Amino acid sequence: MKKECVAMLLAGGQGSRLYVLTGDMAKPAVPFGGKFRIIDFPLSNCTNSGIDTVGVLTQYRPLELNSYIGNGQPWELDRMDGGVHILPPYQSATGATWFKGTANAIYQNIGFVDLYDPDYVAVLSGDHIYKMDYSDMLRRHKEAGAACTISVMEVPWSEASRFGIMNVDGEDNITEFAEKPKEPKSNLASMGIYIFTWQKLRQYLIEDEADPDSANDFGKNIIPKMLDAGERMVAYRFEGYWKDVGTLDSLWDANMDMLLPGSGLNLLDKSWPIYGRTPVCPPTFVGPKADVGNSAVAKGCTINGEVKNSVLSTETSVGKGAAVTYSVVMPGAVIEDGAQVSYAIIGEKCRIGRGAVVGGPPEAAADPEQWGITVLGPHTVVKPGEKVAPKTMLDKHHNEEVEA
Amino acid sequence: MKKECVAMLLAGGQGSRLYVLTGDMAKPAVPFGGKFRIIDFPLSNCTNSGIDTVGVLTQYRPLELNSYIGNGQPWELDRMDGGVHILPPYQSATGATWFKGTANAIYQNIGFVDLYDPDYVAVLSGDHIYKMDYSDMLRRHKEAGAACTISVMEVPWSEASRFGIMNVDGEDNITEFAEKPKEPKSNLASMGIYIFTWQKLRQYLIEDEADPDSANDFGKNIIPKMLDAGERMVAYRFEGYWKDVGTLDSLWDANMDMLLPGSGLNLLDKSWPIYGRTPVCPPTFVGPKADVGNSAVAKGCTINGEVKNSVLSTETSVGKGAAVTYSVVMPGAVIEDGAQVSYAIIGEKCRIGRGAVVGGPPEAAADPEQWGITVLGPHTVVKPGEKVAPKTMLDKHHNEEVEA
Amino acid sequence: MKGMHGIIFSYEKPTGLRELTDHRVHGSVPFAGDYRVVDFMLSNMVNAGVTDVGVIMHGKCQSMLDHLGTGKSWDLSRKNGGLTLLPAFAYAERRQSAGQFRGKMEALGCVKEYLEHIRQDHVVLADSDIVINIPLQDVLRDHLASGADLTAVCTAQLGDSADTYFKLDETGRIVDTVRDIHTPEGYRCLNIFILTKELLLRLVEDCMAHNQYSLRGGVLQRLGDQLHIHAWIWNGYAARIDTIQAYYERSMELLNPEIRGELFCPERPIFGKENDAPSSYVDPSGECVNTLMADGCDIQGAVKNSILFRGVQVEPGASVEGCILCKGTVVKKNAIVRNVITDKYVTIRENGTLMGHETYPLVIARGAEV
Amino acid sequence: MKGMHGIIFSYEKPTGLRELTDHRVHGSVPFAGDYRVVDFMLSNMVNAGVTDVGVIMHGKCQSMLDHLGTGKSWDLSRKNGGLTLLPAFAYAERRQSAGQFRGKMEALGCVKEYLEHIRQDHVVLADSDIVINIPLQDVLRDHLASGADLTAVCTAQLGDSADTYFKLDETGRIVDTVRDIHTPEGYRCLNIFILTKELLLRLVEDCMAHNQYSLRGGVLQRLGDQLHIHAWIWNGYAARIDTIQAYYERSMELLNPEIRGELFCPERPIFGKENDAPSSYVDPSGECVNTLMADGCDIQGAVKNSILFRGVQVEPGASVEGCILCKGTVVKKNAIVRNVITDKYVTIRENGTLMGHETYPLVIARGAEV
Repeated sequence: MKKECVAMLLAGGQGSRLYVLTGDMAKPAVPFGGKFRIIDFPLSNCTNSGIDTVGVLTQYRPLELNSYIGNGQPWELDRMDGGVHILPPYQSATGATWFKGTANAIYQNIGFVDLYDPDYVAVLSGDHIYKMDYSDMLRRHKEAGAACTISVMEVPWSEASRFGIMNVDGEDNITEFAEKPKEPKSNLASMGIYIFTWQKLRQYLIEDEADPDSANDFGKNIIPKMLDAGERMVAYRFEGYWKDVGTLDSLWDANMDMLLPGSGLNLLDKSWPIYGRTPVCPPTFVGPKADVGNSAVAKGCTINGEVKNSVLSTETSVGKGAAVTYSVVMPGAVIEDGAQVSYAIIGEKCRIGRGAVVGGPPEAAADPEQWGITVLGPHTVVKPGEKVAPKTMLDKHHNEEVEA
Repeated sequence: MKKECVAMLLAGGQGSRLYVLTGDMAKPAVPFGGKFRIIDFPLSNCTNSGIDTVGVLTQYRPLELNSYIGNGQPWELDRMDGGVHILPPYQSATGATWFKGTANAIYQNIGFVDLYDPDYVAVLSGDHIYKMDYSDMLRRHKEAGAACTISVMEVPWSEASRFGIMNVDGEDNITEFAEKPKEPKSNLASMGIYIFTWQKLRQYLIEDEADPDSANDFGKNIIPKMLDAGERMVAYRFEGYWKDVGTLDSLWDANMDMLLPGSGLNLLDKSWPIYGRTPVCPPTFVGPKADVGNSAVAKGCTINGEVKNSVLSTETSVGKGAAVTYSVVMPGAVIEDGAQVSYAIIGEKCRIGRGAVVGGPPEAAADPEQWGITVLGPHTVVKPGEKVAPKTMLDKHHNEEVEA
Repeated sequence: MKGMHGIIFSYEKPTGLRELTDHRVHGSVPFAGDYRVVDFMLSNMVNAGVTDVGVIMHGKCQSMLDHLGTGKSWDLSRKNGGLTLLPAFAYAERRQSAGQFRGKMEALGCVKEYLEHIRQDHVVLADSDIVINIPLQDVLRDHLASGADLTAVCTAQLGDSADTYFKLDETGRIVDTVRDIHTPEGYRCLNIFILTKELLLRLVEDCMAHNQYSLRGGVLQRLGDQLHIHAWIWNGYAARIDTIQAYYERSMELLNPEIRGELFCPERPIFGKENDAPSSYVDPSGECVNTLMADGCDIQGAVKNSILFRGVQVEPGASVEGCILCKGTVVKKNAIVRNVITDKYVTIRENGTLMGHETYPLVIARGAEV
Repeated sequence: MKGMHGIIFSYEKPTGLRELTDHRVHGSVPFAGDYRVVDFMLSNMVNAGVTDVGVIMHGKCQSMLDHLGTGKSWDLSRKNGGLTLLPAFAYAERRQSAGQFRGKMEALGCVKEYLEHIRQDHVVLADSDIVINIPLQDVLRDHLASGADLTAVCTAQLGDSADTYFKLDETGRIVDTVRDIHTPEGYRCLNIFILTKELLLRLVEDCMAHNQYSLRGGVLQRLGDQLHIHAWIWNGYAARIDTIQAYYERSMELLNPEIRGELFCPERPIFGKENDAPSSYVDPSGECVNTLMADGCDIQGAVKNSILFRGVQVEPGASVEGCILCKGTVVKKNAIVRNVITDKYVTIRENGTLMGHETYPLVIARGAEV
């Protein structure tokens, strides 16, 4: 039953900033890259890193996440001992308690972690796109004899003030943590990925919970407290692709990065496979008049029009004379004949009517400041010939405009 | 995706009346009959009745239940489409909502049921011991064209006033429902097992939820409202063993019934198997000096003493010269040499020290009114030579006495 | 009526599939970009509510075994029932036939104990090497309605003279079963049969007792008078994959949306083995038209009128036309490939040219580098 | 070091197990009340962290196939890796040996492609018919520490002259491998070997090239000088089940708590196939002593010094002593059974008497009614 390292995946947040796309769905269940969902990344990272016990902390509508993750089989996390477990909040004898902050979510599940009596716990975020070998980070943690290891990456100095910045000494020991510093002393940004020695973390979680003034958050409370207490905390430098896809723009960006050779996000790379649950559907058919370029296409699509610089998810279709450019099309969406979709995210099972125009390129915008990507929530229907301007968001239920 | 009938299993209640045994554990996870847990009965009934989609409604500590039910494989409920799903409460956009009553629990999961677009929904309780073919009840429901079918059984007239009583006409249409009537007009007691036509139930659930005065309970609100509205409601007569094991006494009774030929609860009956998840352990060893009689013994036990009229769960041991009579011993408990256990429920992983005496027979009680079974919570340690009187309850953590 | 049990026959037969059956039986030949042939019959059964399927294994079964795995992909990984592998000829003393598969009745005789434990009332027998999407529950319903002892699925689309043909009377009853006739006529047998478990057991015993190995000879012909054998006529798509020519034509037909729509109708999905390939990528310089393409492909060259299995790579400057490229095929830079079938993990070298003809496509064996 | 891969050999061999191997290979013989023999080696591997196991199937493999199922019981039901069935001799053209299993190296040669795809660095080879609970991770650790090419597990407990024996030098290196010696001496080979994947592939190729079929002859003896072959000595419980006498004695030994404690040590659990039997029931009139008893038994008569598998029924007045009763055996009223081994689903009739002797126990074949 004992495990060396257990992963706790913070999938809690309803994607408030992704709201138009997620509705009631938990953010990590949002489709990504044509075939995957965001949560496939951290789960696959766990599997590939040899971590076979994962707790997924959620409180918003676990149903979709539950049925997506199921018994964990796609990620080889259907284990007799360990495996993946969804951990919703529960009612204790003393009453209902929702997770307060990220640290509180782990605190409430100390019992789960203790079941496996791990030496270390990896705390991961459910909405990052990256491929990372946690076993390498764990080795760094063990070699340093650290209480906490934080994964960091170098960001351009000019952007450092937008991140949580770690100041380190010559051996990459963390000496200071500054949340969005005006004058950053380092360009090492925290990626929100932590490995803790469990007995240390356990103690800090209990202390933190007892502190009524704490927001019970890793970044705001636990990490600063550990630093103050002089715990050994080290930085683990990560090189490679990493992106927080917590906003619609960053979600679109990350999809586009996937198409960009050299972005570091190469899904065809077989050395670090990403696993996912895919629907049953036949291969994609690219029609005689189709014109596909620089695009990722999942199974079950029918393409008879133009698809350029775009990501088509499973079972989407693009009609004759239709054009999809610089867009992300989510599963089951239908782009009818002659429709034009550009710089847009089209939610699951949307229908874009014949000749409709959704979104538009920045070049064509009257006021470039007011330009942005267009987002349609799931099941949105755009009528034939209708125009949906750039930066518009259409809500899934009522097809009303929601200001971004 | 469409299913004819989906089962919703109300496993919500923390076993308050079983508290000493359950602690934080959901009641349906309490062991029963040596090898099973209570929830194995309704789940196996579903499987054997051809219902392959089951929602388990819980709000107290889903962790044990989650890890026990897992992917549903022991009950063949690990299906690509359907299967068993734990449904804890979730936080909606408008805030957290715990299940209020039994009807509210289903109301909150209308979305789950709608996923399968069923014609019928079976509403089951998680803490009944019985073997029942729901497909037979469903046939009755369909033939009668009912909105609701309630499973009933004849109880002795003298006890009828302790039950919810259904008054029926000559064709077993329910004409009236009386909760614990002083002067019962019938001896047909509701077993708390319902089949509803889903579209009807759905409508009543929504109406009931809108009623601020409702307790959102099936027995108190939904059934009376449907009767008042003149819906067609029929009784389904069940013959066979059925017991609500919501109290410690009834739990003990049901275990004893299992040992009683002719009680109707015959676990060796192969025509209606009960499935469960069992730990990995070798066969039981019955030692050269053991004396076992009228007892059920699960795998992994070592018996060197006397075991009479008792139920030994997996991996328990009974030492030399020890005697266990009229008792239920839960998994992993150890009865050391010379200890005497009678008329008791011994919780999981208890240790009864050498020569200790736990419980006693009613004959020996000074005041028979004050006699009762003795219950030890999980992990309780009784010191060598210690005596635990009849009707005592020892709490799991602190070994303090808790009055029944 | 307690449902239907499935039996699928997977065996080595005289093959016109050349290199494609070097390492496998007909049923595990890759087809339609993302499937093995056996997936179709397995899916038919699963879609008709069949929960228990026995697969009679014979010959080069490693590839079939690996493909079937635990049966999870077809929801047939069950505690009770589910997928059962039946190595009918594994017992040395039963190898009188020196490893040849002499007929279905002999094979069933070898697994008689399994048949006796079937939990369902009816059994559907089918070959593993037919590509079809057929509503087997309708066949069962009509079987029950007709009161027949045995129902055989057949088609009015004639095949070649080696096929089995039925002559029907006006009620749809099969009155004669013939084979090796010079000019095919009547209805062609599709080797899908429904009967009760009880009759199946009786027939197996009777055939064993009379040294009858084959279902056609031992049952359809020998007992055609005594049994009421009914025809169920299916005029939809049904492809038996037994020659390279048929394999190529039947594959290319799938580029026709109507045929594809029939074979992959949404109400009866075809379940293939799950995989972890990411989406396919088509490069800006890639040109990909009139092509069926599975996951994980990387298309940087030109592809036309082709079927690409999972993980195919077409490098820049390469040109692929009229080809079927199985899993992991790599077409290197500037190679030109026309009317070629590549088995798994074939590499076509840089600047290479491989030209088959529509009527005689080239087949490249698994793992070859040409 | 990327872990260890398991290969288990399950094959038909000349048998002293009489009726117990009528329908199965040695590895799937029921043992210890709730297991098949192969469960022990599978559990050893799983307990040592092995995630991928290939089982070489040969001969009467239906029972083994049914038992292994999806591998779920051993946590070997995986998308990648897990349990793989290897019907090494399924290819007709490889049946030069007419169905006989001539040696492990030949068998491995038939599945060379599988071996090439092994994901781990090391491979443990073992027979399916040995009952042992051995820490294979320790064997691997010592293999690495010794720098040996090949490590062979052996025991100082001598067996009979047909066994293979090693002669060791003072460093533990095996300097000679012998067989068919008149007086056994040295260390008896337990047929468990660890080596690198790379060396295994090399040895398989070398043996194929030199017409060597067996591991003993082709590797241990022929290459004993060139390879550093190291012994790992295990003096714990290890039972090979190859004769009825051994089967009976090794079973009865399990009534000894020490031996049972060694074989079923909690730190290395033995995984058997899960089942849905309820608890066993012992009637007030039943008397059950010194007996190992699985689930689902119904004991109404007297049982002494016996091993009862799942679902055994002993009716009132019956008396069972010194017996091994396999799954579903029914001993009817007033029957008397002594020193009898019943295979699955045997029925002993009312008032019947069956007496074997400790040194020659009676064996009743599966399903018999006596």
